Amino acid sequence: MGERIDWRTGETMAFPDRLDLQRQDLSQVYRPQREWIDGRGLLIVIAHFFSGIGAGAWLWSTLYDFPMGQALAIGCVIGLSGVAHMAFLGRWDRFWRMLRRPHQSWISRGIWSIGIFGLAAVASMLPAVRDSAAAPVVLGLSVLAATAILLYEGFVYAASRAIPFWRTRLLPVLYIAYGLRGGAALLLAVAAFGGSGFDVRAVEVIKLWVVVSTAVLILLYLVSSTRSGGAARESVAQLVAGRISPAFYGGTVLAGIVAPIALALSRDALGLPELVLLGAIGLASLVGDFYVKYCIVKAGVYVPLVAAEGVGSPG
Amino acid sequence: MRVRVKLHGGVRSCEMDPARSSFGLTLRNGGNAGDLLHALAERCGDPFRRALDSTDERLPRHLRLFVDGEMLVTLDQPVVPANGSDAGVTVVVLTPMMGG
Amino acid sequence: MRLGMVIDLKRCIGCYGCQIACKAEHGTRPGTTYARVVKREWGVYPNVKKLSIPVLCMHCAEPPCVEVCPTGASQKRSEDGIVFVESDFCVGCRACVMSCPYGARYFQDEQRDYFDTGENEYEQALYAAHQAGVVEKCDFCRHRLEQGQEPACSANCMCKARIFGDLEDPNSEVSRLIREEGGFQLNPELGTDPSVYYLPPDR
Amino acid sequence: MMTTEAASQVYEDTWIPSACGMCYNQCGIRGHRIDGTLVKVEGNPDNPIGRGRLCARGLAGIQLLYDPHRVNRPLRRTNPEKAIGGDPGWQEIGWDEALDEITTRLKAVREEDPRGLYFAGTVISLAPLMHALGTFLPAFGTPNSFVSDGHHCGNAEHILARTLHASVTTNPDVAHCSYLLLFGCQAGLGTYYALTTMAQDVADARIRGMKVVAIDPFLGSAAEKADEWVPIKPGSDGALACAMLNLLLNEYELYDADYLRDHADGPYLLTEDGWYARDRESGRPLVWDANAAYARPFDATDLGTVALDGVYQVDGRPCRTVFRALREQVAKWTPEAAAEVTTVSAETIRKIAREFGEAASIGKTIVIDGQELPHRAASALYFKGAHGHDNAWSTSLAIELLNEVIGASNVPGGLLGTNPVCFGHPETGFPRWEPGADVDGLLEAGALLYNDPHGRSPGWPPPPTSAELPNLRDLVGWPITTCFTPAALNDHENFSFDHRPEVLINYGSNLLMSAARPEVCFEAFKDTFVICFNLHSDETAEALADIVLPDTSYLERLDPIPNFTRHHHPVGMGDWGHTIRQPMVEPLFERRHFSEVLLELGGRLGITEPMNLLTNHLYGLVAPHALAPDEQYTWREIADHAYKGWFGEERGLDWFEEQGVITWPKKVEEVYWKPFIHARAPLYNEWVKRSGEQVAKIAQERGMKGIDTEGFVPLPDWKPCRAWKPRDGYDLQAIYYRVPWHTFSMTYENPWLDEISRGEPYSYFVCINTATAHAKGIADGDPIEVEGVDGGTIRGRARLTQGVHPEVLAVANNGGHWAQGMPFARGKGVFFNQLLPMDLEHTDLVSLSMDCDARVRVQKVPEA
Repeated sequence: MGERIDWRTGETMAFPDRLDLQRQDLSQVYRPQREWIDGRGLLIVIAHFFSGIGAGAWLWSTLYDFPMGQALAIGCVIGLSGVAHMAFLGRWDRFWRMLRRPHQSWISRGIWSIGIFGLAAVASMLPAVRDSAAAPVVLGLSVLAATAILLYEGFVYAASRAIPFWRTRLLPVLYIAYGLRGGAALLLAVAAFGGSGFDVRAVEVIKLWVVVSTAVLILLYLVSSTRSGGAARESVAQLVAGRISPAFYGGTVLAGIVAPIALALSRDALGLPELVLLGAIGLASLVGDFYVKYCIVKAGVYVPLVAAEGVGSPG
Repeated sequence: MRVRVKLHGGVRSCEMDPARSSFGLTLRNGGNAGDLLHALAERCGDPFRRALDSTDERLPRHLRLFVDGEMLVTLDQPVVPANGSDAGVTVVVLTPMMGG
Repeated sequence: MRLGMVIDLKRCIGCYGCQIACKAEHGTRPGTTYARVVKREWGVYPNVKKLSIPVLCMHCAEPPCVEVCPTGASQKRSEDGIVFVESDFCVGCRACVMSCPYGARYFQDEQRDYFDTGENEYEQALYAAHQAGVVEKCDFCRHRLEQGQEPACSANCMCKARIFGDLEDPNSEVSRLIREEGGFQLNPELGTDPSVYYLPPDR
Repeated sequence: MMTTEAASQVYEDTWIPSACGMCYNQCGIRGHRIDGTLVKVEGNPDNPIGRGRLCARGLAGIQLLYDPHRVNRPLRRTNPEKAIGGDPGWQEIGWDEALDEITTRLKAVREEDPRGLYFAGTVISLAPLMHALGTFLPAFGTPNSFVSDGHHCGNAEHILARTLHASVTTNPDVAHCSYLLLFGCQAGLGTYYALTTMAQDVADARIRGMKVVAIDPFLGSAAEKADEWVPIKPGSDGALACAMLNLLLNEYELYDADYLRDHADGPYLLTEDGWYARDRESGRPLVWDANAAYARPFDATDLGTVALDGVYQVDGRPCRTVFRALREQVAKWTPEAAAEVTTVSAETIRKIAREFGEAASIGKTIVIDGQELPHRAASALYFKGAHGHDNAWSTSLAIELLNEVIGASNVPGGLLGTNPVCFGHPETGFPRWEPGADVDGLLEAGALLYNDPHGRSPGWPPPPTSAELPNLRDLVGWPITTCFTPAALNDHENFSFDHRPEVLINYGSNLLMSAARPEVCFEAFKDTFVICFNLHSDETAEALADIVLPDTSYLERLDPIPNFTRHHHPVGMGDWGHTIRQPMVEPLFERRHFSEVLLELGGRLGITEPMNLLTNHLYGLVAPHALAPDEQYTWREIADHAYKGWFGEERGLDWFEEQGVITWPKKVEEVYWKPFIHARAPLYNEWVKRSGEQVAKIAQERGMKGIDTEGFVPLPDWKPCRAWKPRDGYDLQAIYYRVPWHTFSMTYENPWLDEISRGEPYSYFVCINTATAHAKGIADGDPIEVEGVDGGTIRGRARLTQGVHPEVLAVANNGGHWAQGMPFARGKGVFFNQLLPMDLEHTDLVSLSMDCDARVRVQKVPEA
């Protein structure tokens, strides 16, 4: 326990020291990861959330030719996610060095894809380029880069050999799905709250969002149920019953899944105008999208250094 | 032959006035540590008198007798050079020692 | 040559000498313990077993930390297999911390001191070699190896439980111990092939 | 580490050999100083103590040197009201002002009655402590010195180490041992003497196959490494040892008859009332000459075969041999009787006794360095865990005799005294000491702590004469140290002293926390002018001190003889080593070395002459290196004299400052001396029986109550200690254990060592057996309160573990600080000693050992 007791008076004096938490962790059988979630670590989750929904939004708004959505997507990926990334890095002044290992590091590939997306997306929006012959090429490049952004995020976590809960092919697929769903939800939210010119498409988008959501549900179940091995099971236990369960049930399940469905089912009861309802669904979904990433990252538990039941010599 | 004696250490345990902790004693020529002990016992009483009844031929540990800086170890060790010249004797009454 | 270490769990009494020898040698900040000790307890009274397991960077043959590092700061020396961080390249993204199954990497966030009155004379001298915002780790004491010395932790171990040497030399002491005393690796199934082996405590 | 670029602007880069001071072992260290800053402390490979390796504390010494919370200038108390936990209102003053006031007070005390000066010191800084005890205090003329951590001290073990091993303490010869029995002790596995060397040797021995059995209520570092952990009820180790003696002597017949007959007082005849039967003319103890069929003095010429066992008629009265008396004494301790007391099963007791006896390989010999010696490959060692109770004497005697009956005493494989024989450096033959036989043919130790020119210590044990000294040195003069003084000062009923403590000089010991509950020492010295030589403003200084003087740490001072080359030096073959402790950096701020301050005070008080003479005695200096009586020497000059006196003209202070340590090989006759020195180990302790009667007489004359001489037994037995029986709801016993990274208060203020405890599961918690905790509704981490039946309550958090006896709570020693001057240590760990009263009732009078376990009850308290 990270505090002192003045045994004479019984008064406790906390010595608030994150390191003490880390020291306690190091003595646990199942050590939770904290670097990417606690303190400044939260910024990386925020960054991955915005780049995910941004890339998703870019794909949908390009598909439905919704320039405002596209601008919003660029804002999310380059603006919000970019700033969050920089604020997270220990030495952001050397961020360009992250370009040096694309052949082996997913993070390196990620920054390449964000970089290319940024250029291509902005270029594709420029009137000069939009009308020129290169437009389809630039646009195609931006779509490709956006897909790469959706892809790389999952693999960043899947590449961590120390955290079995993340080490599954399903995770990248889940991140792609949630990116697409987030993108759609973002557009719904935008459409509902003043995004003119997109309202007519809202209905298709909601259908699309429903399809993706069901895929997400299946994936979520698969990711959590098919885990074997101590650390992964511990992660799931913490997720569904442990220290992360409030965020999981509150954010991922309630806001992300139950709320949208409830809103949809009680459409006439609430008597909200069509668009506002869709917007609310979108917003709820966005909250869910953030919390699913938050929970997955927070539930990361390192493989135990020494198995719970003892150290032995194999063979 | 006169011997100048200076008492140090646990002088309080000597049955005499601590202020006069230096005085003269007369010993026979060629007197040894045993004679000095007897003379001190006569003049100062305990702890010297109590030291007399030990059968060991060595001086008890809690009495340190130094003649001109040299420590006396056994009772038969000479205190006074045969030619009768004076000697300075420092006596330290050690308090029971303790260590770590 | 592949430098490695054998830690004899029968000898080690869990005195934390390695943790402090390393800290004193490198002058690391609070919470950063390149070498540390994990204490475990198994069984039910009175059949109870306790064990002290010293851990450090395993200098893996297949280091996941080098693989995930986007800037190339995490490197593995080809001549002796030492895994180290080139601090000037590190951007502090902590991917390596996520991928190291042995908890051997420490991110240096805001620069804390041990005492509330700031750095003392020793700390001023030693902290100069460390940077903020980067990840640090054990490098088998490269600066000592250059002077022909063993790493500080194995040189100091008062139970002689840490033996350092060349794993590729069959008649080195480390190779012999691994062969004859049942040397094993922690979490071998992860495929990182650590260069630190342990000898079983009850043999 | 200094990166290569930083290193290029280095002007000074030196390594300085010295001796550690983070515990009493004084291991060899070397410091790396760059541009005047100490950047590393590590072991010194050239020094046989540690052989280049250190424990965590030794390596963390740098953070003591540069600790910003150190006392750096003399402090004067401005708040006249003294209270435990109170604020002294420190005000910085100069050294001259401080020393002037101290001198006037000491002069007044010396004029009026020198016994008014009291002294307490810590054994961690052994050399300065000896300098005070050996020179300043006797020259001043006061007997009133005590060592506050006597509570942690070996007490009873030191007495038996002297009678049976001619040394201050003991260590097993693990190089030739194959079965090591540890009673409440962690030699080479966690703590204890010569830890950094013993850890290497014990590990080597265990790899070679030596079996270790740890008998301990708590699964500490020794039990963790032991091949077998035998959990035992605290305070009952003596019963287990008696049962093992009974099995070895009366059932398995596993004992070394030749050793007991020739090297011990086994054959001596005892009269019915328990004294040696003595020859009428010579007064020498009698033995039974089987050929002549009558009793003759043990040293008679042409003695026939001597009977080891049996009852014989002497002057018409039946006399038993000591060996027979021992066999009968322990006969009542069947394994079943011991099992009931110790909670160790009879079957385990039988197994251990048999394994111990058989491992001794009685009759076997071994050749070392060309000498054929008896080889007894079994050894039983014990320390505070076993004898930290008020049955300390009989418990220690029982365990010690386990080694004696199988002949495993001061021979290869057995329990060795810590270096009781030294022939000195080959070139100078100095320092030299060795034991011999007294008039009764029994073992008499050579010089122990001091270089006694006699080479031996006659007149020991001193007979009880009176009860006028608060440290009981005149009533119980044989234990090597005591912490009893404050208790005697408080016990007005039993003790009336014709002087009061006017001035107390406290050298570095945290009196309030290291002996017993703080009220004991506070009560005794609250009206005394207290002078503390401290590293930190600790609990004792803040409660009692009028003046605190900034002491140098071991990295800032010169001590010519850090450990007296004896009881902290490793046992067994290897090298002798004599090291220097020299400053790695000049003393920071206004810190000054205690010994130098003593020299200055000696000069101011006019006792330089006796101090010089006693220094000669303490360091065994003879012309031309002896100090001239009336000269005022500096500390460096004294060091130079000492080194040249011991090792010759060319090896003075400058040689040692450069070389750091002088080593020469040990001879086999020094290490395994018993076969070479014909002196009998006294199994029977006639002197204890006689002292018991004399103490009883003195107590009766002075009308002292509470003096219980029932414990003065010449042969081992076991009686329960106060904390043993459950009483109305107080169903548990609390004990303290030691961890390898803490010594006393000083290490709790060290950030690197504190960081260990904060990451380690047990040491800052109260360890409680998991089943016991669940039965009381206590969960892991809950805040709990532990209340002692003799008063005193401690608070902490519970740590549930399977590794502790179900009826025991275990706490790491010396935690729970509250001093303002120790902001790092404040509130960390648990203050165990609050449970311990200090009075005659809780003390084993034979050895002055305190009861270190308390009968308690525990309950959960609401979250603070």
